[in-house]
Amino acid sequence: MNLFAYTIIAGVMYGIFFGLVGLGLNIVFGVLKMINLAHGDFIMLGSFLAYWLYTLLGVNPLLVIPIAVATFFLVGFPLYYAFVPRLLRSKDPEMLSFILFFGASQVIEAVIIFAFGNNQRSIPSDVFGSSGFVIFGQRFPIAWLITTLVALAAFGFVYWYLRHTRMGYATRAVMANRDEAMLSGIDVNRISAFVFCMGLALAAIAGVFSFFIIGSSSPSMGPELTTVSFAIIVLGSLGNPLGTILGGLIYGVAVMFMQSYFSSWADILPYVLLIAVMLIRPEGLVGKAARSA
Amino acid sequence: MLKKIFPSLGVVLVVVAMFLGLPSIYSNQSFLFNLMLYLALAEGLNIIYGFTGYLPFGYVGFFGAGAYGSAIAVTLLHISPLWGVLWGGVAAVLIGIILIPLLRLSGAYFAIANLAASQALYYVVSNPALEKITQGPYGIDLSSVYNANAAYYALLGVLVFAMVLVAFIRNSDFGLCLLAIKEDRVTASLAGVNIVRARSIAWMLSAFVAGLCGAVFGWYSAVFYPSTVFSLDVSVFTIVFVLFGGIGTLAGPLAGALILYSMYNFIGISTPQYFQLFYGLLIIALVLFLPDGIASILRKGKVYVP
Amino acid sequence: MEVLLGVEALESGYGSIQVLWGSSLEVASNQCVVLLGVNGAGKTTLLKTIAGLLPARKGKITFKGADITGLKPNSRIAGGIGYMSELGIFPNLTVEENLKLGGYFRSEKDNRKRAGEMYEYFPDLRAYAKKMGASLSGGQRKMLGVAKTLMSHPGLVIMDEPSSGLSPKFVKKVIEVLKFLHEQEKLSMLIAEQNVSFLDFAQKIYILDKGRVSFDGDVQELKGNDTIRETYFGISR
Amino acid sequence: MSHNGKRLLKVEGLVKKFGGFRALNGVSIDVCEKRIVGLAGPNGSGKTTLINVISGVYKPDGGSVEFDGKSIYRSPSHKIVHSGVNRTFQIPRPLAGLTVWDNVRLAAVYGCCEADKREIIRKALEIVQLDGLKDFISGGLTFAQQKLLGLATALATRPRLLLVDEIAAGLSHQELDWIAQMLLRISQTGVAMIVVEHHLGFIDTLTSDVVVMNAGANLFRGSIHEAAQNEEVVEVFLGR
Repeated sequence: MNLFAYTIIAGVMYGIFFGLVGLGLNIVFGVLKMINLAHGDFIMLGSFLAYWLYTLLGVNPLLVIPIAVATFFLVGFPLYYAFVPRLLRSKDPEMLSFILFFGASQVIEAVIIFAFGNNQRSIPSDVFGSSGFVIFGQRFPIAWLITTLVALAAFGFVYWYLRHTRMGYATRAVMANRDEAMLSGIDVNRISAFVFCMGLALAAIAGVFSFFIIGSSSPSMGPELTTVSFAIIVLGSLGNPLGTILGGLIYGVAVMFMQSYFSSWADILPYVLLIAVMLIRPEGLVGKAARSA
Repeated sequence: MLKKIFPSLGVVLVVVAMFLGLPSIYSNQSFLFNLMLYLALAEGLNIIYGFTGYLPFGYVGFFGAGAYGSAIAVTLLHISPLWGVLWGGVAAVLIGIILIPLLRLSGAYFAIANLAASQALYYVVSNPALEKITQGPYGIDLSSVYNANAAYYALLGVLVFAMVLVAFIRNSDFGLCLLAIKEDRVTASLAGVNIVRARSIAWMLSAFVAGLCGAVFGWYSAVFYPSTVFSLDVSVFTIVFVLFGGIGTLAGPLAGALILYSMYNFIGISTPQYFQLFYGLLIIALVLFLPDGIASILRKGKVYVP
Repeated sequence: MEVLLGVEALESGYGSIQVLWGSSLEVASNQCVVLLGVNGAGKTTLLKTIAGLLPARKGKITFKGADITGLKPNSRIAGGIGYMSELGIFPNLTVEENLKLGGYFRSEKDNRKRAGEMYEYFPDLRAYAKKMGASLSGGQRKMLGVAKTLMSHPGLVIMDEPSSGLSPKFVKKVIEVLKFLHEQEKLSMLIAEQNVSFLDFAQKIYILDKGRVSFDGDVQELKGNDTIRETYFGISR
Repeated sequence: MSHNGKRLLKVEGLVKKFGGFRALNGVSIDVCEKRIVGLAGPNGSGKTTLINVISGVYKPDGGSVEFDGKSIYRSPSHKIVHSGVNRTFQIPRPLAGLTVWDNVRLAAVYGCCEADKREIIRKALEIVQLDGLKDFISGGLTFAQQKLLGLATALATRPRLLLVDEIAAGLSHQELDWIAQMLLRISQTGVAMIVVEHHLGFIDTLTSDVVVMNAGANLFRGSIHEAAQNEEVVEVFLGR
């Protein structure tokens, strides 16, 4: 019974973090209808930013959040304007952007290996203190709690942004129908650029805290994180950012169960989940329509 | 019609002559073997991506299935390695049949689902729980049947098969029907084309070629691990070669693989990241400036590309 | 009469397909203009090019005397062009949110007042304020589309087939509403239609045929012109 | 209503929903061998949706479709084509990267069982007078030529029933006459047709048997001249 309780609670926390992992991918998809295949690499970049700031200057990961957001907005805007408007005008934006972001993911991975070497890196999990905390008789490291809170705060922020800000309204309009949004007088390109950067920044935040949940970070972890993120947002429903948390929870609890009871088959889970959902319910668990041939 | 078959035939003959003649001039057989391997894989991927537009990110799954299919046949059923190659192709086709439902997905969704499928296959094969059959993560040892020269010529046979297949598709009604499906499914089906059947056939042919390649690769390597034959790099390299050369032609993927793999080998092998960086930038540049590959430059000059 | 919108020798299209081949038209202040044409004649392309959704390949678009040919769509909308597409609304957002987006670049206070006026014009919408656009009936959706477009106090309203998908009864109602608004708000309108019921309400009519304007004049001239009558209504008596 | 010859197509109570919207709401229509039926109605009345459902492009949600005594309800398009039904598109959709000849070749190879494919292709192109353009890339044709190519591809599958969707839209007066003559010639070779047109005058030159649809259902069936007198029909067309 102890193992069961541990599995559920750990699964929920794990799942909330993985919701954050998928969140950035989903808002970018919602606005641009493009799959950022370099999403996992941006998570990796976030983790290396945190690692670098921690080992060199001893910066606390919580303080890395504002630095990461600022950095990724600075990087994101030129990236957006260099590639995306051109892709949107091309004859097959969906496929071409997919391939282009794949190229970007290769470039990012190579550059980070040049800079840091192809090794696993980590930040000690007692950076927030070595005390633990107890839920329902189960003890967890404090770093888990902080990560979970950060992820929940990120979801709260996205909810507030979409529901209660002027730009958030505009963002939802662009998600609903790009042309119609343009005809309402919305500067669709500016909104898209902003949301694209927000997606990258959210990925980076997930990266900053990835050490405490995944354990370590390596330059080549990008593609796997992208696939997992994609599985999560398909589970939650593509293009519905807030649905991502549901996808994350299902994924988290399922992974913990597999690790507790069928550990040798746990690795295969995200892939099987992804394929199953795409074939059985491509519109996701709470969504409406997705593309199929 | 005949006018168009001759250039294709010429291309096939040149490639065959090249790989028959080169070993006596250039002694690095392993380079020639790998080059041939990517030429064949590029043509195999071309069948599904070039003619139907489905981008198989998990193409390596068939490669790995071929390597393991033949290795298991050779080690457990004691079949000769040459027949084992055929078993590898069959194993890949079986995986292909299981994955046929994925063809219902379009564009990027198909690509990601296929990637996931290849990863899932990797985790199944490398699972210690299946050690009795696949040796799990510990890899397979085929050194008892190792014969580098035989494997080299077997691969040449596979390459010829792949090229002839592509040349045939390109010049046949079946190729026309695949191109039609790629361009407009509705129009194609109103021309009487059974879309599900046609794309499934292309999918299985493409899988078969990759399976044969994987099988010969396993034979030539003598010892291999799941992480080698299911490495995402195999998909990535093949896709880059095909994109660079130009999809839907016989010569494009050959040229792409020949140029880029040679470059990779002569510059890149000591520090693969240089090449990863180079490929990444190349992909971005291709998408932005030359989405139809180098073959499209020739085509603009009104040159027929076989 | 003062020219509000001027379109001169406009050429436009999608990718390699050119749809408009030098179309010209004018809308004067306080005038209702109907652009008639069958499916595929290029009506939507013309309207989209005026709104800036498609770039003009050749020709010139002026609004209130200023050249707007190169402006981004949002600047044109903010400059006083209201546009109601065939879809007209965001089905996945609530009625209230639709209205708010209609006045996106105006102040919150202004929007609240204007939304109040819209609820006066269309009492049905008030009851559905918190409901999704998709839950409205076809006729109500068109009303919401009109209200959403009017939120920004446009000087000119462009509408793409306001009758589409409506039964004759509702088409009649839409026309009544537009007539009323035309008088009430001194609106200028450019309406693309295939439905001939809109003719009587137009002060000027253009017919678009294969991307070119093949006729311009008023209703009397149109009715007196036999070829056009036959080509566009089919039955000659 | 004239019923000469064997009933080829029988559609009853057909329903097609898009979300909550019933684009077809119980429409019925039948066509006898070698006859032409005109299908008219205002925009959005469901004419094109009906063509799309009969030809298998959309899957229906209720009712029945029988062709030559066999049900083709929810059959895939290629099977419907093989059974002898084909259609043209209002907005033509040729395989834009392929030549005119290859467009028709695809249909001749996959859509019909006769042996002499070249002859079928040649004849189809001759009927629509595109034989001079056979080596052109079809994406470069004009709108009107692409419509004719669509007709040629449909003919190359040797249909017994042809569904013609607004082929006249956007054509000039002379072109209209020419197309009408062409359709009549095709009909004389034994092909039955449903001709969808917004434009009643065009239908008038082809047949006197017309079905008028409104809001996804039947409104009227009879001769064109009766239709022009019928108050309901006049109302949906011209408004009141």
